[in-house]
Amino acid sequence: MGFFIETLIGGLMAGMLYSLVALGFVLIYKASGVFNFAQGAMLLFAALAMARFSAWIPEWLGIDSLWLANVIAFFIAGALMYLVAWLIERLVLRPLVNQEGATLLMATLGIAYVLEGLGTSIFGTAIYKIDVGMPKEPVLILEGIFEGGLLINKEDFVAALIAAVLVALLTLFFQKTVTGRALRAVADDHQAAQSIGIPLNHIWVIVWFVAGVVALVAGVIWGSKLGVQFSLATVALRGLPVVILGGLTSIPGAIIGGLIIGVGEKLSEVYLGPMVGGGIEIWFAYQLALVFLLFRPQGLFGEKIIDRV
Amino acid sequence: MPGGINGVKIIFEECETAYATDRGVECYERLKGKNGGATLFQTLSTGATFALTEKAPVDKIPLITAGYGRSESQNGAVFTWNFPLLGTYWVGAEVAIQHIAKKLGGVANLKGKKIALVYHDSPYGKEPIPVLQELGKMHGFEVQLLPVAHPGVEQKATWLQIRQQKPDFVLLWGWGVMNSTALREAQSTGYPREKMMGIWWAGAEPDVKDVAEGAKGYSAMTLQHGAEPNSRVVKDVLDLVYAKGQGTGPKDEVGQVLYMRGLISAMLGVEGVRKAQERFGKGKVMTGEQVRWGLENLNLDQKTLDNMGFASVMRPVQTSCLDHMGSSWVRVHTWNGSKWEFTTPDWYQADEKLLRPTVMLASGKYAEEKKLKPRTPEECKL
Amino acid sequence: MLYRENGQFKTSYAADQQIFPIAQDRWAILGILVFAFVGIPLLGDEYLFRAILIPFLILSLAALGVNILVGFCGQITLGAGAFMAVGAYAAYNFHIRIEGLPLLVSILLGGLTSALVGIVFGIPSLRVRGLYLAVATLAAQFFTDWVFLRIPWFTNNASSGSVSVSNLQIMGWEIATPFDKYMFCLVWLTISALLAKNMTRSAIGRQWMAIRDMDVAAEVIGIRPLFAKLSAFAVSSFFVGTAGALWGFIHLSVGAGRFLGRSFVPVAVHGHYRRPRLDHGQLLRRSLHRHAADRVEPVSAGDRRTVRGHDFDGRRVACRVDHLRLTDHFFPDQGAPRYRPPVVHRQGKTPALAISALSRAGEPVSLLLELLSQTHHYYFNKRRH
Amino acid sequence: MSTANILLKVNSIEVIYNHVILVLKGVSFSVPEGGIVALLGGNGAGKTTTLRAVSNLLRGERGEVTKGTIELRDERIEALSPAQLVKRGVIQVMEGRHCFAHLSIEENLLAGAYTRTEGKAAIAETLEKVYTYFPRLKTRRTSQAAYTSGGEQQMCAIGRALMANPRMVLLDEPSMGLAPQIVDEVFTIVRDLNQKEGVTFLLAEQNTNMALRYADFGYILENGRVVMEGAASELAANEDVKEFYLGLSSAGRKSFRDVKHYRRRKRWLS
Repeated sequence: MGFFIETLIGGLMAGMLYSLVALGFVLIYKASGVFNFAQGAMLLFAALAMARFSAWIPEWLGIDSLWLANVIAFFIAGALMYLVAWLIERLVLRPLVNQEGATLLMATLGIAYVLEGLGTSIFGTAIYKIDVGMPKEPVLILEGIFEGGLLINKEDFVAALIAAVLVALLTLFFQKTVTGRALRAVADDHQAAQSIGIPLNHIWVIVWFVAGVVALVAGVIWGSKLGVQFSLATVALRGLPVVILGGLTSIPGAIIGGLIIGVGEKLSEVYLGPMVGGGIEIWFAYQLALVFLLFRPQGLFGEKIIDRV
Repeated sequence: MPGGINGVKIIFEECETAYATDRGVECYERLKGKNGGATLFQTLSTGATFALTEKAPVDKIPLITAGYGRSESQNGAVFTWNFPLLGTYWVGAEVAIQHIAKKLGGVANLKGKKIALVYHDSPYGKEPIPVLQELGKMHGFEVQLLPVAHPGVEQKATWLQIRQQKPDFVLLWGWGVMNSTALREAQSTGYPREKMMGIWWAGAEPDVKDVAEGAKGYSAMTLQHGAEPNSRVVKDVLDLVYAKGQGTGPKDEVGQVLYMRGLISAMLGVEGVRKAQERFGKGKVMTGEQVRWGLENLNLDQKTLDNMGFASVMRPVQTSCLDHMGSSWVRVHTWNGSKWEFTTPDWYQADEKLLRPTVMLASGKYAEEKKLKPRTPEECKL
Repeated sequence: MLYRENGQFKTSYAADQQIFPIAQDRWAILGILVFAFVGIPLLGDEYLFRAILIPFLILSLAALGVNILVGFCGQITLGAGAFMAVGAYAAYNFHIRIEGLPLLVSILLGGLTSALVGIVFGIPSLRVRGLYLAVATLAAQFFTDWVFLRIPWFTNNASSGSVSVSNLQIMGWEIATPFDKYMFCLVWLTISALLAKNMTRSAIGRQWMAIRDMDVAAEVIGIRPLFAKLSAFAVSSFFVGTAGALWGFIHLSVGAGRFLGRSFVPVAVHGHYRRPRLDHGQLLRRSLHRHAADRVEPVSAGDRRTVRGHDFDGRRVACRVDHLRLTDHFFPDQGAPRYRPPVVHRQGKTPALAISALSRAGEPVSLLLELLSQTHHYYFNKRRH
Repeated sequence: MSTANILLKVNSIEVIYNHVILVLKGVSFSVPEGGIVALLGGNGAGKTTTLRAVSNLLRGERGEVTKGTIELRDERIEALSPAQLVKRGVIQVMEGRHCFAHLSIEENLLAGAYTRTEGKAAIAETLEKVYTYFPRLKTRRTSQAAYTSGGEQQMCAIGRALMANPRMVLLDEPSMGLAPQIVDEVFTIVRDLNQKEGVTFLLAEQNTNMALRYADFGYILENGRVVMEGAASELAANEDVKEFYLGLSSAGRKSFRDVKHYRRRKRWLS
């Protein structure tokens, strides 16, 4: 029983991190109708920037405080993400305005390759570390109730907490602010939004920047967990089943989807994996999402696809 | 000192394969005919080695897979073009068990123990499985297999299983980011790193550097060399190459585990060609076939190695037509939080008596499948 | 577009229904074929064949398959790599397990197996659409990777999961040199492209396109989504599967599952969306360099304008929509069809379509009449020839 | 028409899509302050393109104005962005309504006030005003726009445009797909807005009958050219207009198969 709960908690915390990645997809899809395959590359790029600047800044400025260096690096990386958002809007989205979803999807594939290449050629290809002082050692709780106690990974716990706060902030931003409403309006109908005077270009820069910041936060968390290197970009693959399960347009969907996928894949790997040789969690996550989709084709919380003939 | 090998200049090409087998094969296809035909290939990937094993005989180009590749290709009678010099993963696995037995105070104590293998789910990661299972049967320990999907950034489930099953030791057959992730997960699930051992791909600086203190106590089987910053050959490289500004990689990586692996692989290739020239003519360009002979007749004794600056880095290598491996020495080194240190006693030798039958069985099966006729000792002499 | 069909009038159904109704297209295709069959063999060296042209042809074939599914039926898929792998492993297994099975048959069987698997993985498309489907098809990718890695039977117990076949021959023609392989792939691709092109011109092709343009509307006029979608999945997977088999047999070995395929997905998909727009296409091609996308340039899919339905058949869609509007206009007071399907806007957005629609706006036929006449033209045409 | 109070003046503009397709071949017209002007014509005549040219929504469609000028109170506006134009008081209600399907009606309306900077109170005031013109919207204020009826969506689109406090509204086919009663209702409100609020309307319509009933002045477009213009009452009385656009002729209803019809029409299309 203790082990089951431990798996469950592990899954939930992993799921929270998936949610964070998924959130990047959702934000951009919601506001610009683009399924952004470059999310993983953005994550990698942001994490690389963060890792390198936090190492460079003490050298350049002679700052001893790791904390201060991290904060400065975070803001520099954030500024870079703004630049990336601006460039993407200028070079890709603007010429492709009003194209079909699939075309934009392909364009983001292009962005992904460019960003990955750019990131590694600017920042190098070695494995870098991000040290934001995440607690590494585990704690055991409820030792009285379960034999051997329940092991909680403190790092995951902190990460999940950060993700939760970020999600709450974003939800408020989307629902309560004028910009948020404009973002949702653009998501629904580019042309109409344009016709009532919402400047699309501006909105897209904002939303890609917000997604960039989400990627940065996710990049910092994953980077501090795994080290910053090329395969960090593949973390985004874990976010894909989450977004389709939760719904491409729903922020709460990304959260719940992340939790379901996280728990589902951990339980499957631990309990079903050994029967079939293991290594099933990735495809199990996709199949799980698919099963949900068969019942709700727009994802659990996705906006209903409304068709009128 | 004349340049090249007895004056024959070396041309080399490289491909970044990102460890993808298809790209490795593509690279091979692209380069094999270039500049009058390739003399030898170093695949640096087990997946690519598997894929090329059937192509090399057609193109007659030897593959040097020093410390990796197909373990059964030690049998040169069947795998005429593969050269897993300096040991294979089977050697590594066997020594890992020797080392564990020593820690436990004798082979007898292996009985009833549980050893988990956390492996990269690829040809490379699967290599040690048959030997470990064989040894498990022999010594009475249980082998638990835990595959990790490429690239290995998600191992939570794996380590939850380890936490549940509490294996006595964990062997790590990882690649790239999988290794540091495994160590971090071990740290955050509280599995003692002292009970973890990796193969050399999981035992280099990048694997542990960023985990730093968290990886303290973790050890790895090196196939002969480890990090050798003080060896003469490294000093030579620094003096003769880097001092002139001709180095290609970061200077501080010279002498690290993976650098040494590349350096030794290159040395073995050059020595193979040199040996071939001894027979087929010095100062001539060697064909793949001639170099194969050279590689099959390598005899690098301690003196030669010392002269080249490899003193205390590696032990003698002597190959033959039937033994393409040439050496089965292994060392174990341990991460102390900031650098790799060799554990004492230094050297282990894999039990050839034990491994040989497995090699013969596997290579025999391969020959049968591919309808190959193994070379006889007589053919070898040609 | 460098040219348009302005001024090329057709006076018979046969002329209107031929494969390439625009003269420039005919000459361009002919030119490319002559160049591919005669020019390149004269110019190319072994390295060019082996490293560039053979993979180029095979990936073009894969792109052809993806084109059918994505471009004609509108079902976005990212699982092409999976179907290549299925085709490759299936062909391999047929080849080694059935003694003396001819190479051609093995490849075709590989393609058929892939088609079956494609149907299975296409089932979600009946319910799931658009980008959701695109991501869902990745499930196929990960699942097949895992299966080929995990179940040794598929790889004939090769511990590495890497298999290959030697001594390829067809009716005595030994395919050994890169040139032989190039010719074999070229012939295969040409036949496949012709088949695909004809299929898209036939009734089933029109069904696919109707589904693509608006599946709900297509269903309303009596097209069965089940049949149309699954047949597109099957045909697409067949081509992709044969491409996989060729890749395994002709080009390289069938690699360890995980590494086979995944990188082809962008290439294959890219092959279809080759030129959504010039600047964008160039950006993609440049950035996809690593994936050797340059190799998927001219021959492949036959019809480069299908992306947005700019072609022969896409025009019809716009056209029949226009008839509705026209009726509207001719009977202003009778409350004739006033509800225009959203497809109007979607297609109407493409000015080129609007213009070509204009050229046909002379005949006031409603949507159904137009469809009837379309099918009538088709059958009429077929009977006569 | 007097030139003193001309709000919008379009001077022989040419519009090319995709760099090759010539759609407008020199269209000129002007809209007086406080008037309702109708652009009439069949499909592909260029009505929507003209409106888009004015509101600068062409770029998203890969179209551009290559010749001619568009002036708003003597200021050239071809190079402005749609947002800048909205700030100058010109807003377009697009063909096919284009409500934000997943926003509620009220959110739709509020989104229309995006360019306003006078603060919340002013916006709330405008909202109330819109609700008084479209009481139906008030009852549906919390429902998702996608689930409202076509007429409500059209009202929502017009109301949303009003939220920007415009001087001029470009209205593209408000009657499309609506039942005749609803069309009447919408047009009545348009006339009210025109008379009470002084909003100028430029109307593109296929429903010639309806448009001429409410407009002051009309232009008929064919093939990207203005082929006829005049006061609405004059146009409605014109024999050709009656036959080609109102489906009536001196001899009563006619079949479109009538050969003579085509022959006469041909003169128009040259």
